[in-house]
Amino acid sequence: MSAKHNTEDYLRMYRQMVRIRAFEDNANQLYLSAKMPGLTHMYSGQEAVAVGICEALTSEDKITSTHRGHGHCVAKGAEFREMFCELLGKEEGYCRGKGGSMHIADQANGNLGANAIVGGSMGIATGSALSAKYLGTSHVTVCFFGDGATAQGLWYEVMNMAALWKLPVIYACENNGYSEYTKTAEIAAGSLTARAEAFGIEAHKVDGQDVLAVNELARSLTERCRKGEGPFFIELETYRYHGHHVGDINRDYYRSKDEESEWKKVRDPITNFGKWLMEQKIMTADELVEIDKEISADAEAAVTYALDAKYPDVNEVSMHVFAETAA
Amino acid sequence: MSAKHNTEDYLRMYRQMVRIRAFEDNANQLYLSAKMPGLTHMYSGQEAVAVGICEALTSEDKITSTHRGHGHCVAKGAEFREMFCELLGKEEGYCRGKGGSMHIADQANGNLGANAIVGGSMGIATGSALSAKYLGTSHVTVCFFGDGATAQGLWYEVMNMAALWKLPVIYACENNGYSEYTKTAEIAAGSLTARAEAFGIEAHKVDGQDVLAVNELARSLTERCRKGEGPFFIELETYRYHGHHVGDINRDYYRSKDEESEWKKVRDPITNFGKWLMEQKIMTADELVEIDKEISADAEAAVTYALDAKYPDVNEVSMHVFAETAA
Amino acid sequence: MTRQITLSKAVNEAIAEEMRRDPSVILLGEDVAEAGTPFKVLSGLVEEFGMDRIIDTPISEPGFMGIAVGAAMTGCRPIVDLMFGDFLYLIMDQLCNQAAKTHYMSGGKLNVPLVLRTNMGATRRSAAQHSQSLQALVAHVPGLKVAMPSSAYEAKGLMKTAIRDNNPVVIFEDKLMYNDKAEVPEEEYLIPFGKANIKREGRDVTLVATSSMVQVAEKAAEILSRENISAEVIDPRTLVPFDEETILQSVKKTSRAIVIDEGHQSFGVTAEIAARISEKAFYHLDAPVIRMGAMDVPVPFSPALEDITVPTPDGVVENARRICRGELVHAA
Amino acid sequence: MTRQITLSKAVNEAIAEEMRRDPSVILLGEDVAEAGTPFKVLSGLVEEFGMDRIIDTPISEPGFMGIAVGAAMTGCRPIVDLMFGDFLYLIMDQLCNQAAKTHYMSGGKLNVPLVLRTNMGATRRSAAQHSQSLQALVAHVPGLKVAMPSSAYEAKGLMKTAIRDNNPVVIFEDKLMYNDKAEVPEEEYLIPFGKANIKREGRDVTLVATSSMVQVAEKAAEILSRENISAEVIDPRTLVPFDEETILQSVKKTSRAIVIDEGHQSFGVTAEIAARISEKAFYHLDAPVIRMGAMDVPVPFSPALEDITVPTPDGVVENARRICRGELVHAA
Ligand SMILES: Cc1ncc(C[n+]2csc(CCOP(=O)(O)OP(=O)(O)O)c2C)c(N)n1
Ligand SMILES: Cc1ncc(C[n+]2csc(CCOP(=O)(O)OP(=O)(O)O)c2C)c(N)n1
Ligand SMILES: [Mg+2]
Ligand SMILES: [Mg+2]
Repeated sequence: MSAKHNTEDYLRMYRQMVRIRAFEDNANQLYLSAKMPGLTHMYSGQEAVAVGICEALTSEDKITSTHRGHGHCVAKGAEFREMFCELLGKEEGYCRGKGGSMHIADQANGNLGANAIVGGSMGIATGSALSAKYLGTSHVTVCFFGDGATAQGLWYEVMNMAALWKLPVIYACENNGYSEYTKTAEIAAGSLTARAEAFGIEAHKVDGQDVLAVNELARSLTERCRKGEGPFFIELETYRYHGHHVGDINRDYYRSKDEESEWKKVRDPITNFGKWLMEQKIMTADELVEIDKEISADAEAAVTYALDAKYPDVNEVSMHVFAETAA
Repeated sequence: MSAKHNTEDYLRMYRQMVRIRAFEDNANQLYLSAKMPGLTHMYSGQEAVAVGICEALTSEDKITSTHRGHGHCVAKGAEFREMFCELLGKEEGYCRGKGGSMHIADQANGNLGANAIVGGSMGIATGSALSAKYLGTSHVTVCFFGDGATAQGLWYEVMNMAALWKLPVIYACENNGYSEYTKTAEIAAGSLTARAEAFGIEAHKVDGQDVLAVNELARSLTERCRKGEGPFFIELETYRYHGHHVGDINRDYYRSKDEESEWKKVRDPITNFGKWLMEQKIMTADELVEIDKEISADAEAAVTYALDAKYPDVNEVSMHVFAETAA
Repeated sequence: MTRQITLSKAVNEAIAEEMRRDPSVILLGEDVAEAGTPFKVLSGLVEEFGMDRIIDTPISEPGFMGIAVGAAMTGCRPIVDLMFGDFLYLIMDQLCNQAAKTHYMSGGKLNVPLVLRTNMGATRRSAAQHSQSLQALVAHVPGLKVAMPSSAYEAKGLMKTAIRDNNPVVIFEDKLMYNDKAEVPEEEYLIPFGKANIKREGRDVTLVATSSMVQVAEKAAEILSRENISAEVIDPRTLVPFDEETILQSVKKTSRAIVIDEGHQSFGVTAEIAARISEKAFYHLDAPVIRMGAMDVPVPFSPALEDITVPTPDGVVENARRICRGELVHAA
Repeated sequence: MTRQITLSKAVNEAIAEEMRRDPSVILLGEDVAEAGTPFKVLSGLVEEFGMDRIIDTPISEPGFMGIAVGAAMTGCRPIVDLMFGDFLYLIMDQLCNQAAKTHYMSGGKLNVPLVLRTNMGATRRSAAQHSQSLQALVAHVPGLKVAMPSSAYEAKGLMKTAIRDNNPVVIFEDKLMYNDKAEVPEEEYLIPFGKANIKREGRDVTLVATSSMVQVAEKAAEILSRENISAEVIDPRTLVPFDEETILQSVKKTSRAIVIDEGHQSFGVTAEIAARISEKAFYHLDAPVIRMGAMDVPVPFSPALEDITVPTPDGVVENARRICRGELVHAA
């Protein structure tokens, strides 16, 4: 086991997963209490994916994210305050309120942004990898996307180029079994790993609920990317607990309550990792509860802060259409 | 061997290949003598692909074609006159001169049209197959495209749907080793057949210079399509004799003269099939020469006719923007 | 007999009626079947018409658009459901290089009778990639017809006409209007393409408005009427074909015009309409034609910003006052 | 020192100079390296800059456009070579939903400094999918700058400015002008965006023309001068940003304007420019602004048809005569 796998790392992973869950619970509440403008897509249930992967990355490494992007954002190092401010359209948000949930980005931590076009960031991630190779920086880029996004032709185009040019990019498909209101099996023929392999890309399948398994694989592939052995593909089996978006409440017609509670009961990434930490005597139950509480309080404080924060000035509406160019 | 494989069929295949070659030789001459508007892409060398496949089809069956589309058009049953008229922009052309070489279509014979967007007809072919399935007609659709077109994401999108919906479509990739001025190996990672197989599509590789091999495979897959066993993928190894287009004369920088003459000498689909016909005592050398002469004369007569034919009236310029709709 | 139904229901009825009438009509899109689309516009259709006709697709917009083109060329009459108008950018090649040009390029031999139904409209807090109003882009491409229903009544009548049209037709529904009700007859009716609708008669100024901007114009006209400014509100209903005649006649009467559309202003729909009026009613105009499009900025997420990007009744009222009072909106 | 070079050479020089100056500039496209593009515009670049910087791509326009966006966000300054302007339809999502909006959506934190060089122009017998002039589409999308060089001189100066710009810039070269020569200084120069160029001064009518239509306008002006009609020819050089001021000043002087662009007329570039002139120079106009775009038809292959779809010097002359003589072009 590498140096990263020590108590500190375990704890950070646990905390990051709990932080994502706490963030999402609050975001959901904001929606339910009609304080959130628009809709948002909850990441709850998939925490081990974002955390397992992002804990294998440095802040120089890049990720691209999706419409279901809060988890990636938190995992890559973002703060609650700026995130909630963004979700509420406030000036102190990561994007000054201009992006919102579906476009949240945090370039300081290497998050090139969520994307409201399914599959829309596959080219961006691959281009970031091209930069790494051309500029000689050693950053690795992880492209997160869902099972539904594998139906976008763009993916095959960029996989081909990534393979031809040996780019340091990892395509990470979070297969949560659904693309909106449709089961993956109904919209994906054949095999996802075979699709990547057909381009000569090494493909892996991993339990996306097991943060240690995800992290171990991600660390190994990230290192290999840095040595010029990329690109890689990972299919992560996971599950989203909420509806497709916060407003998708009555979903029996496409997914059974039994299925949902089964995943939550048996395969929750936080509960299971918590159990493991206790089994390994790394943490006690009380310590874990303490962490949860502390993070809960943080999240609530951030929500309160964000609710009170100010909106951008109306003049901002026509700012940032174009970047300045030094003459 | 099926009923189609009798002397009559052999002869028709031979004639159709010779007709394509004669058409192209004349088209090239028209360009070289500055009588052809614009550019055009020669099919010479690939005749066994178009003929082997189209001879397995009925006129109810559909094809979609490419920028290198004269061969498919002839093979699917088109006449020289209307084709040359189209290439010269004349009113009697298949498209009244509005389409030209890159858009030639012949819907009466099931040719849904050439396409100047590489890969642009992949959706159209798949849609034609959806019609067959939905409307209950038994037509099979063959989608012709080049190796370069496999880089277009559209292909993966439509393969996925064709596989999910079991559509009667055959994706026929003419791998002539080049995509414009670039070798296929430089623009295609992994394996083309594996790409189709990853979607659960049965894939075949065949010598595209052997008209009988192509025809046998095409007949079997066409029949299986009609039974609902489609879609299929075929990679046909072949070669284009001319440059990428008629104006691509000095091409040593991307392809050697030796390579070209090797293919022409050893793997010419017409010469080889002619030899076979003689070996099998189906035809004598003299009979074959007779056929060539007759077809040559036909082609020249059609060229003469087309050169003299009239251009569309200028009023036609704004006709056919919209189809009429009965009130 | 009339009754009030939502725009959503109107679209649903139009499609259901045409599918009953013509078995060659099929519909493809993401989550159109059981889910009936995220906006629930198509609820119930799969139950009546089955999965062979209401076809759930993977998230492959270029792919299923291309499939629709091919199906249209070979005997089907597909309706393509594009979940958000912003995804038009993904299917432009299949729509504009293929569907729009096939009839022409084939010298009139191949037809592409298909309907692309999609939406437009901001102020839904959906941010820059789910809020665009891209009608100008498709209206610029020869071979496409473009309809912009302004109420449930138009939505039904235009949809039915679109499905029977032998050409590719793009219909933009304003996603904020799905729950808006309007009177819609029980009896069948169709609304012809290329016939503008004079929503409200007036003498002093012509308000040409598309889609939900018709409501904005009507509200403005109501306010203006209290100030004794009589505004005529015209809904072109279709951008292609475009009923220039009705609009020119109105402007010749009122001598003033404001054009309102929710697409970005520059190089947008308001430019075309204003240019035509300015050119063809030139000697009748008492004041410059005023254009009111959305601001030329990506649609911002923040409610504080988003709402000011689109034309409002107050904005229209202010502009109308200025030109009716002879104040120059743009100092010369 | 000046000398005559072709537009093709001018583009090549601009790119080579900027690549020498700034190692973060890279170029991607199909057959751009050894082949130097089908138009041979980039010949020699790969020999100087190597395959790491002049990158041959597969035929994956959306893919390499997306890659360019990501590379631009992370330290490179990519130039994307799109072989034909007609392929814009394939990359609209990456260009318009991603590149154009990223800076805004990120609240100004992420930049996308890239250049998309592509072409436009009909009458090359290339038919409907290789002849379009799609500048109006991209000009409509906030966040994109759009340049339309009208000669080798502009092609070089605008390209250099584009490469240094921190935003996505789309440059349309007229593919029929690649071999046209113009005076281009040996010394380095840049042409700023948003500054129109008065190509020829005149009193009686303003001809606003883009790209190769500038030549058409100049030819018309020459013919008109023999009839004592003095035409001013203005080349906006960039559509976004747009130098309204120079054009309005000219029209205020001449009182008449004709706008000429090779894109389809309806919902096109001529609409925007004509609408602005009509609105903002309203009280100065003696006649309606005349628009001359390409016909609203897919570009036909047949030479007999293709040539009549685009504006010609004779057409401009005729329209100029009419408005200068006070004849109404459109009877009111
Ligand atoms: C190009 C595009 N098509 C459709 C949509 C609408 N949409 C948003 S999320 C989604 C499903 C995505 O499924 P998946 O990729 O599996 O991600 P998940 O939601 O499961 O995380 C769809 C269809 C979109 N945003 N962009
Ligand atoms: C979308 C698109 N990109 C690029 C081109 C330019 N182009 C025309 S043919 C061609 C090469 C096609 O190669 P392949 O598919 O192997 O067909 P081949 O020419 O070998 O028959 C290219 C790049 C095009 N017409 N359309
Ligand atoms: Mg999913
Ligand atoms: Mg090839």
